[in-house]
Amino acid sequence: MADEFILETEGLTKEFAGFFAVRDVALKVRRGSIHALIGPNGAGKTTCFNLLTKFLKPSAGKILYKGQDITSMAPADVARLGLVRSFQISAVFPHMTALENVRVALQRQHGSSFDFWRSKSVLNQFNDRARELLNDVGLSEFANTPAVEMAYGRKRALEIATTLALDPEMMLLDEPMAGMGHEDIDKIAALIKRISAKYTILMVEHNLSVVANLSDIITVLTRGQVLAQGHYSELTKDERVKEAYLGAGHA
Amino acid sequence: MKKSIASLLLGTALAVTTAGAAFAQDKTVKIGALSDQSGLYADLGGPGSTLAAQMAVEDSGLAAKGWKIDIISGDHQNKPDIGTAIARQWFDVDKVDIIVDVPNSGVALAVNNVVKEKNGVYINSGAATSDLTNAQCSPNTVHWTYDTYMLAHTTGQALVKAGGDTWFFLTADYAFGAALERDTTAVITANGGKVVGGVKHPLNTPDFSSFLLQAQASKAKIIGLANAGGDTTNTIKQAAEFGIVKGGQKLAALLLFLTDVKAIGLETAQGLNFTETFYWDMNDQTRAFSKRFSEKMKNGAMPTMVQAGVYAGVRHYLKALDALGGNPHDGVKVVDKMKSMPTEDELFGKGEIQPNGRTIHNAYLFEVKKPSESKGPWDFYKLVGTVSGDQAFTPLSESKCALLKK
Amino acid sequence: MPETAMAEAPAKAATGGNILQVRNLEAWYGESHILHGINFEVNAGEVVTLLGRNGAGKTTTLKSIMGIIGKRAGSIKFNNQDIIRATSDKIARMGIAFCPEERGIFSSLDVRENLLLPPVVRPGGLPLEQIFDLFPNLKERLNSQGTKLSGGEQQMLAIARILRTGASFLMLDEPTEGLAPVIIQQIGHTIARLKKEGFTILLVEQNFRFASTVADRYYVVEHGKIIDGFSNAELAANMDKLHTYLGV
Amino acid sequence: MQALYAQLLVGLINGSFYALLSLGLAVIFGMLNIINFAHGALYMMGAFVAYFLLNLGGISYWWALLFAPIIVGIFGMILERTMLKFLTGLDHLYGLLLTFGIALIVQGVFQNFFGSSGLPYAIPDQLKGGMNLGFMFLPIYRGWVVIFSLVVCLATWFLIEKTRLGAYLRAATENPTLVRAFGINVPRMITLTYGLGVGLAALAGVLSAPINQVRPLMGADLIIVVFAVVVIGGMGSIMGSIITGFALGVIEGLTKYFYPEASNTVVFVLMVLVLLVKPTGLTGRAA
Amino acid sequence: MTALTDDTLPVTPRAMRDEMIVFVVMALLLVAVPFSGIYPFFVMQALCFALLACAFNLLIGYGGLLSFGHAMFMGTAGYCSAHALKVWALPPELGILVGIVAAFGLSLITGFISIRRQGIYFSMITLALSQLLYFIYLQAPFTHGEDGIQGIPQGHMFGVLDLSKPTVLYYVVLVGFLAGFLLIYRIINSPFGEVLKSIRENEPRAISLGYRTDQYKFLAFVLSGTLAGFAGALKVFVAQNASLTDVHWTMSGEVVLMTLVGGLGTIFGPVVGAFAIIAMQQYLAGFGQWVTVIQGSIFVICVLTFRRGVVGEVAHYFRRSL
Repeated sequence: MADEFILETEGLTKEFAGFFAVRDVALKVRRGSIHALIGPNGAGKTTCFNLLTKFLKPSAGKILYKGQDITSMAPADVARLGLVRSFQISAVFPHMTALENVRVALQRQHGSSFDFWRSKSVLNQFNDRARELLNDVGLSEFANTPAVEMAYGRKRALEIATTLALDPEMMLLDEPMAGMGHEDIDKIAALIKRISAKYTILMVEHNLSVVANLSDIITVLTRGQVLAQGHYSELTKDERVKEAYLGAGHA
Repeated sequence: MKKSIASLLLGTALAVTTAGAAFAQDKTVKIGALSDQSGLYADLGGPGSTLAAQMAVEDSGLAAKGWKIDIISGDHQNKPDIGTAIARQWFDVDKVDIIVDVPNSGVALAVNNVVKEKNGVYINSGAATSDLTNAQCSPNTVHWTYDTYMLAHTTGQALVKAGGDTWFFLTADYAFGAALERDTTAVITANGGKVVGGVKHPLNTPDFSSFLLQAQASKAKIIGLANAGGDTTNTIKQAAEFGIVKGGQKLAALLLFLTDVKAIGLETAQGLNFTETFYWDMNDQTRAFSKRFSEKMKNGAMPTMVQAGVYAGVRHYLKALDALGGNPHDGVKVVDKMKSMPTEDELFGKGEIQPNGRTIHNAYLFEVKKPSESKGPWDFYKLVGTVSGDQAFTPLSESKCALLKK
Repeated sequence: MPETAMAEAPAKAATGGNILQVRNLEAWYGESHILHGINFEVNAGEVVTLLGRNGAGKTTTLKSIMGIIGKRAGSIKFNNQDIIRATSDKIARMGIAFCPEERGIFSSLDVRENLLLPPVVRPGGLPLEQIFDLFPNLKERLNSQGTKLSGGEQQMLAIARILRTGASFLMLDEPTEGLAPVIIQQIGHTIARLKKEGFTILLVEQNFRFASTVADRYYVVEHGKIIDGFSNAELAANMDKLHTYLGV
Repeated sequence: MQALYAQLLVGLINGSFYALLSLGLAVIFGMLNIINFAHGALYMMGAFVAYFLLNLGGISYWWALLFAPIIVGIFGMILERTMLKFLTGLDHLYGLLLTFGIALIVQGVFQNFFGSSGLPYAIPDQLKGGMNLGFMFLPIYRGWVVIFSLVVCLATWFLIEKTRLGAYLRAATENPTLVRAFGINVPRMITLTYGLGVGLAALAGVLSAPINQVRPLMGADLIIVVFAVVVIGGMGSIMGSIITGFALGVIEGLTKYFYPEASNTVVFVLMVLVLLVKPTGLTGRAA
Repeated sequence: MTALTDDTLPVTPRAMRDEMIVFVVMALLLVAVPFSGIYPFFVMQALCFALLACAFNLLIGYGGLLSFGHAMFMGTAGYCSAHALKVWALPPELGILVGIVAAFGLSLITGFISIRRQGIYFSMITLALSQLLYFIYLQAPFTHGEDGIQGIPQGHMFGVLDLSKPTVLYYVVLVGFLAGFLLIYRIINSPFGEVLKSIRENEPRAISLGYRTDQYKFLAFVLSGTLAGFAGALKVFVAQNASLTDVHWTMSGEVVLMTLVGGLGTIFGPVVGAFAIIAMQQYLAGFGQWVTVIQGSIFVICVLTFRRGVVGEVAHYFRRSL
């Protein structure tokens, strides 16, 4: 059912020189949901994420996006289909202003990106939309600030605004709250909640509690394999999950 | 080197002060020695050429007749761009009247155009290209010493006549090599010899073993080297290594200078045949000149034929100025005067300048001595034969120079 | 044994038992300021665990002690010698050994070469037989390529190779990460045994259930600072607090 | 057919130089992440040092084989300590630019003092003459070059792949920070590695001195061919660069026989073809 | 890892105004040259190299790609223009066009081959390609090998401008340079330039935004190569010859040097660098090979202490983008 699930994987596997970072993962992301992929350090979350966004080539398995096999597609082309990722370390264009950061994303769909003979003032047509997006993520006053000078949490927000500018159908967020304090986490969580009204979101997170209230469904990964899947309330009762998180040792 | 810098700077300064005076007095001449001062051709031209020009000025005795003659030197670094830029600047800013030497055919031809445009005088001694007096001849240009046509006709002819009737060519794969091979081949066939094969090698090949193996396999009596500079010296060294000369084949270097032989060493170079138009140890006059020359060179080197050509050319130029009595700034006029006078000097003997600018003088076929025969650090050659100028250089009937059609 | 949060009470630390004393440690990665004044100490023979969220600064603390971070400030005293300005090779030769989170097994080296790579810096290291006794798997796989090992074996190799150098102070960064429970158990036994052998161990762990089996004391790191500290005995009492800190 | 054997052998001789030079480049690249543009200039220095040793110190070829690489290696280590060291953490391209500058300086200085035409260096008496192999007359010296450089290449391979020192080297190539944290003085190792790579270049220079003239520009054009060799082979492995070096020498030798006009270009053409088919080179890891 | 151009500054709104002011000053100075007594041939030569360096800078400074074979475009255009002018006797404007088209074609081919690798590999490949081309030109009959193409007629541009008159030639070259410079400025400040900048800043992110970054780098390569060809075609009129020097790799090295001295990724840096290096070559010509040593030393000094280049340092000091 391509309609119900926007992203599906079958037997997704990644092997690094004999070591299986991701093994036989079958994932189904429901359209319009916030789906969290969690697991302890080294569980293969980021590898899995890189496979989905094509920055790594799977050793085996298939990835279907909207029913289309994207397993061997180039990363840029996947993005063009509306499946857009973020990065763990905030991915902005440091020496460009916030507005320009967002504009670069808006510019792509417009099709003028190879126009080397026109002034970049043609890009001013995107300014309103860019400001709107910056406003959405609470950065309206930073439009003319170079990204490199912005605080960490704001960079993250800028990254999300840039991603939203592509008007994707699905967003893949890689630990959007990594390295943030409590205050920032709440803000970003609220932001994610808000944008989820329009987009499907798959996020990778390390901490269960962060995604507790945010996500509709959670897949727990350990040692490259799916351990459990379900809503937060179900998972907290699952002994295997507890063990994976809190560790073995105590009988 | 220091001297040339100083004279360059000084020359620039002087130009400002003397330019005005030049018109009044009209006996002021400035000579620009444009050469490769530190590269591939620095040893055969370079500072030695500047020295030769200076000696020519001193020997001319014109200073006593009220002439004021300055020499500046420049380094074209074997780049036509730099060569033309210097030449232009010399004419425009430094008010140079004559440019001498200019080894490296590419630079020589480029400078040729500038001199013509500026109506200066151009006495080339260092360049091999016979185009200077053929397709690209100019009323402002005199080409002294040697050219590709001469090299092909002397060495080739002499060796075929001496029984070397089968040839294999090792040819540098560009215009210069092709011209040398073509001209030499014509001479060989005309004299009843035969070219049994050849191989074109790229310029600046460090390793000739493949090509030498092919030359060896051809069993030709003579292996003709239609290349120059490092390529020639490398071929000769490696031929010795592969036992080619010991195997009975003879090498004919179509273009080789005294300094090359020095670099190769007699042990390896012995028995080589080639042509030059000047050798220091020809007669008392050449020995006297060369002794004076070498005493002034920082490494005590004997003059090469290129440097000798610069000397002879400048001497002849100054003679023409003397005959004109003044007003040295109209290049065509001066060159016409030079052409109208027979050339004669201690180094090249008697000769003439043809209407196309080609200087005609004798050429000599030499063989490199065995180490045991050599009596001094520069005692390298023994004379094998002499070819008279009219036989050695392009006959006017064959010249493609437009000046001849007048 | 100090049992209160060390951040507030540095003066209380007894210098005699301290093998490591960290004061006001600050560290930067490029332009980002990661550690904002870390204070803690480790006594000889102890196993001390740093707890905290991802990105709190635990690993950076270890790396700062090891001298492999770009810019540091403050003081780190090891055996009463300040090592804040020493290069990492000098620090290693003083007897500190580090086992990184990503394990750092060299793929172009076989297991034997990996094992023998760290040079012996002082006498007193474990002899090879004893190491093979601890990790029997390694002995069988001596000739395979380092990265051909399973995750657990790689972790064992990473620990094993720093045991023979003679270093008495070990820093282990998340040794249980991504490993199967049975392996984690084995690593727990190993650490316990190393403690018995007299090694002092500074551990970074997310898995505090595992940590609780081996640690004597804990520090909690957040935002590049030590915000809490307690002994193993106080662990149960601090459980709720810990859940908030770690967000589990 | 006989001529073909001869050409194969002759190709191997050139391959020896490619192999020694690309090997040195690979060793340096592994540790310093620098493409050493000065490699050709240091190769030339090796030949010049041999020349000076012989003409000023009366030190024979055999000792020059030992001393020239050491002297040039020390020069290289000084370069590393005084300049290259400061490029750590900067874009690789700065290393390329810096070593390019060094190459210009070294070549320029030698050109100023020794002109461009070259100085002779005699083949040592013990290796003079040649032997008739039936299909060709092989100068003994050339045979020596092939055998000696093969031995040096294999010894280098052994040093790096099979010894404890080599293990340090390989480990530091992968993760210098960690190796240093184990107590190994990595900066010193980097300096020594640069010295080793440079020494290999100088050794090639000594080997080539009796074959070619000792010229200031002898390495300038060669280094570009070696770059092409490196692009073809990739910087993946020590063995890879040795094999690629020898193989390309042979291919070039064959081209000289079958189509000499292309012998200067064949390596570059091959490079283009390899890039079109396999952009990462034959054994290479990604840049 | 610090990228080559990390030291460049963010573009502030006032930057455009600054750049405009500097441009006008530069243009006025250049227009005044024939009245100043400065030797115009020197300036013309410098202008050609400045354009070449600007074109090169488009690739390295804004695309992050260090081409070590950029002379091949200049040389190729030079040969083709020279051939067109001399053998086909085309008028100057068409001769220039032939050169540009040739450089364009060459950059399509070499770009397709070299863009597949990045970093130092890209540099080595471009270097090797230019060396390949050097040997081809050495052997090809139409280039006349070592002799080069000589005595190229300058002719009348558009039938009216007599290029053999130095002043006319000077202004034609100046107009060509300014046109090329403005085009490069426009490219940098175009929608395309914006994407290029984003790729330089953070390529994985640009990919994740859906940009096929290789295509943008390829276009930058082709633009840079074609403009370098334009510089080469102009130079034919100044030097009146086309020779192997222009395709030799040492020339490529000089272009890198000019840009590095002036400032990578700065707009005016390559111009300053080109004038500085050409002036040095001109006035230190008497020093022979020491010029090489000096050039090498400048490389070393720039890389070790002066990575922003002259203009970059000035811009950094005043916190402006130039």
